[in-house]
Amino acid sequence: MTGGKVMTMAEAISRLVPDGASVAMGTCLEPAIPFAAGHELIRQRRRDLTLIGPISDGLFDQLIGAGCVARIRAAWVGNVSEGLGHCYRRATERGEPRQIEVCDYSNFAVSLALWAAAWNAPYLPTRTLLGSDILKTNPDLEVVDGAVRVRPLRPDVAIVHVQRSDPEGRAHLWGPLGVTEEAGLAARRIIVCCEELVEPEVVLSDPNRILFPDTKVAAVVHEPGGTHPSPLQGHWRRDHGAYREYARRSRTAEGYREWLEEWVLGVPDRRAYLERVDRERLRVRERRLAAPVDYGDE
Amino acid sequence: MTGGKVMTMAEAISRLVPDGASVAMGTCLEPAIPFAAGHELIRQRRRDLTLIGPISDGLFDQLIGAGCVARIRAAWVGNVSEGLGHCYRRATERGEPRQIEVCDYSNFAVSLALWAAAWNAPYLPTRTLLGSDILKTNPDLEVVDGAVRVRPLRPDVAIVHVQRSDPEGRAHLWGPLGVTEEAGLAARRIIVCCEELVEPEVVLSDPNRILFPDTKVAAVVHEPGGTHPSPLQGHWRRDHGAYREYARRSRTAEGYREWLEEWVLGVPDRRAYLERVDRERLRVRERRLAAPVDYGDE
Amino acid sequence: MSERYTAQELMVAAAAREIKDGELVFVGMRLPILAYGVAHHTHAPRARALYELGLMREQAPDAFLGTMGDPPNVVGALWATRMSNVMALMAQGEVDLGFIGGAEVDRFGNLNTSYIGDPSRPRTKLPGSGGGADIAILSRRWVTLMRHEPRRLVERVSYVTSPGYGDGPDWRRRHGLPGGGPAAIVTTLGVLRFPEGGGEAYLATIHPGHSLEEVRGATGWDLTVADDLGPTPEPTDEELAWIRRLDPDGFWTRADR
Amino acid sequence: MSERYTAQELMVAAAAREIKDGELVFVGMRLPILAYGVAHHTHAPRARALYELGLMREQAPDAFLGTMGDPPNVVGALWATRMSNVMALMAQGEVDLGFIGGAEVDRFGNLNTSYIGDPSRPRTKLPGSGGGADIAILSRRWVTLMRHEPRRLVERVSYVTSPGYGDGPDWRRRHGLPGGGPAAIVTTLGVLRFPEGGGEAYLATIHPGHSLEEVRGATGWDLTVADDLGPTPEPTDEELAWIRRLDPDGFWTRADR
Repeated sequence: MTGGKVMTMAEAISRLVPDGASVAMGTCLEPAIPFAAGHELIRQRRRDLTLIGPISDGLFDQLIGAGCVARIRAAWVGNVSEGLGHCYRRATERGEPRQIEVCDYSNFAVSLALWAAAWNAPYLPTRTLLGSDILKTNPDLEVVDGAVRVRPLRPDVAIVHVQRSDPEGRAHLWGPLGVTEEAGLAARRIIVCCEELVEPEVVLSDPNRILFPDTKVAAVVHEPGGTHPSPLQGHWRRDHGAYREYARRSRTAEGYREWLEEWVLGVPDRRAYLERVDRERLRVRERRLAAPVDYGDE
Repeated sequence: MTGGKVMTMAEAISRLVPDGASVAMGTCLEPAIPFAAGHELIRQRRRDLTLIGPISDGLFDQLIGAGCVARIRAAWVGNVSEGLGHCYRRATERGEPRQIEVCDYSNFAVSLALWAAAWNAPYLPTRTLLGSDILKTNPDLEVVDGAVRVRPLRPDVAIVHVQRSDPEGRAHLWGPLGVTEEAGLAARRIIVCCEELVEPEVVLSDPNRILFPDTKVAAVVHEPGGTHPSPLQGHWRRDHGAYREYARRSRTAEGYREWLEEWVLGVPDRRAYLERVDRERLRVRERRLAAPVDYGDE
Repeated sequence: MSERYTAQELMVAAAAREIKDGELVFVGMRLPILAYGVAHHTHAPRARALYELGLMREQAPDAFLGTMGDPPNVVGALWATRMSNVMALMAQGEVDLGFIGGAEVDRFGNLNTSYIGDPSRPRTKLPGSGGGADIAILSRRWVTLMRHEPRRLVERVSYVTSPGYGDGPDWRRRHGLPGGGPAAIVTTLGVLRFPEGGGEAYLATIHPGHSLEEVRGATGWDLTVADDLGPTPEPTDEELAWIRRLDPDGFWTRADR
Repeated sequence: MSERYTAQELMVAAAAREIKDGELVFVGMRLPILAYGVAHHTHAPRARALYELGLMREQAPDAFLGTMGDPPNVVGALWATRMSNVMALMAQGEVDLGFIGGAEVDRFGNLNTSYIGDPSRPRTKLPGSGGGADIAILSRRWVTLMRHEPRRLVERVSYVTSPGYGDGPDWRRRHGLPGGGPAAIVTTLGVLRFPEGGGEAYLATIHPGHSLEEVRGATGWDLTVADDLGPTPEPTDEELAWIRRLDPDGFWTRADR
């Protein structure tokens, strides 16, 4: 299926994510991370990005190591099962491969900042972060009258990976949603990566499951397996081994560069990447179908 | 099916909605209005309620006419297809059957007030309502630094009607959601009225469709047809004729009292009410099933 | 007045023409639902509708709708969600055009749908804002529909539920209202418009069968009239066919409504 | 140290016992996921879990979880939703107990998971707060787990990511923090607790095979010791069986982790 907003990942990244863009990714936290999009950003040597997200399980570390990133606006950057993000450490501790600016958040504060942008509110007040030094290392947080004011975060682009979408970007996502809905609403534009590209009838049969207005969606990329090594409900389990391997190899800058060459720069696209992964081990085989829902109207 | 939090409407209202309570209802706006719960509040002669909701298509007017209400916190009270709320007019214009206090909102402001309570924020700032006299007739709105501060609205009880729930109150609602999610999260307790009472497996098969945490749900009432004359996706069309009849009869206080006797005070419960309605005319017969969703994990 | 159509049918057709193809329209209660349907099926097939209860559509159902929440309005929706999400789009300035039902309007387009008389003991209690104030403040432009009577088109509304241009062109900017303000008032006698940049309403067209004197007599202020004042175009046969298909019993458009 | 179990297994069992039956537990990354599983399958079958990515459960899956987002954690969930919704419950004071992974903690229970050294050019950049600061500020009480080393248990953390009792018992109230503060620090050598009302951590129990001298030597401040200082109870056979069933390859609990 083509038409609508369907394009390749290379086209989507090339058209919609210029140097200097702010990009929200990894909005479901551990699952459904759009690694394929991140790797294409690296291949296209995008520079000076601002990365926005609650935690990033691996992806932000890879982009930092590749020199794509100028600024991090996140609550956590590392490797959830393995610990520290080694590229993140090298960049912040030694400026390698380049200096990056870090604006600290907590997870809740990231969500509130995105909701503030979604509702076009000047800020959202909250009691979380009271007493935390995060208030000192993020100029977009301010204590006034006993509450923390979280200023809006409006990503230029939100990149999400969903189980299915139609060519116009009506996207169905299930499993934990994290901050995906508010990231999409807050963003100027959305790139929808999907495991399955389906006919409009499929997604329109269940409009409550459509994530956000297709008016925000600028590109739909059919990219099966695009979340590896992160999991995707109904499709893929998490590849803990790949996370471990990345943590091990990225401990040194040389190791990271070899990993990058092997898994990103040396492969033309996601299809070629997946040929190197022992995917069958990770594939979800059992089906667990949700109970039917009837939208009958007459 | 019994067990869990299942009880009759009479029990739920008796146990969970005391005189003076603040109650959110009609949170989906025009559809899924819990009329059966409202009528039980009238039969139990509840007094001094604060009613919270965006618009109320008929229900708030009925409760006002019955003398149950001390205060309205809403954006709109009337009859969507017919116009004015005649009991609302008599109460505000002439204090009949009693004086009520009106705190004006816009729809968006109701939602923001509920989100403020859900997040336990001191207020939410917005630019909506700037320049509106609503700011003068609601003391919970204030302009500071060019933005309107909407203070939290925390209902004692939110009463919702959903297509299906299990005995613990894991509720599936589809169709327009209005402010239902934030009303449930903001409320101290929730009464779930359901068209179908189902086994836990049914609702747990689709956890993304569960509306709010069952920890908030204090009662589950199996009340098929409980939204009449408002519609319910997949089950009932709107009974425009019943709305018209109510508008016509409630134009005078006498007419309203006769209507009330005939449709509320003179019927013991919802089952008896429904026997008086030509229901088959309103029943949705065609099925429109949503595309299946696979939560497989291994 | 013609025997071809009712005043309500003319209003619906006039309201429908306010919708440009491809626009995102925030559709209020009652007549605007029908106006969006007519626009979609005639000149604006790509206009989209947002409904405050939590729906987005790119086509109108081929069915009668008593309210935006009637089940046929959900089938085929592009998004069924929460009110705050559709309000988010409007707060971001994404809504081109909103419709608000009016009870009382003044020369600057300020709408009152709350109280006639003292709010603490009103002479008439109207239903309230609903989403009206949100539309008036946040949409790029908006249109209201109402019966043309001197008690409805007044010099100054006693209560501003949904602000128009306040007391003049600069008022919205001074008070920080993000949206553009009212574009038109479609009445039972004519269509009033506002000058570029806002200000006082003027009579742009008169519905066929009515006179300027009649309109002036039914307006509660000294009405300015467009230099090129002309007649409101009649509903086309196609528009009337769609109005009658979407409202077969004349629920909204019978002469006695 | 015993040959029956690893230090990590003892920590998981000790953390699991912090969960009381029926409580609502905000489960952080890594070891706490396993601790909740053990608690659910042993003494706290009705304890519920909230996960920041948007899940509520009342039972732990009978499966290995590398992260809270692994697919088995979604199947059987009572709620799969947005992060802001689960944070809402915590902001309302509904969360009895939260778990936070720690890198550096001080005598008042303040946690640093952000920067060792000057934040503008840190000696070590740690991953950051995640949901840690939210848990520390909003939950009724919280527990952290970490390796017991002098560089980790320090007199004063240089950066407070997740506030404990600040500089003493009254600090949280003065700064308006709604939650109750830290209840325990579970380390590789013992369990530290805090006095009622907050304040300075004291050593409550020592893990079997370790001495007070060893604990004191591995602590960066002059450690107060409970009058009734005793040994940390060993993991029971049932607890160990569940730990090994839920972590069959020792991903979290091998001795070299």
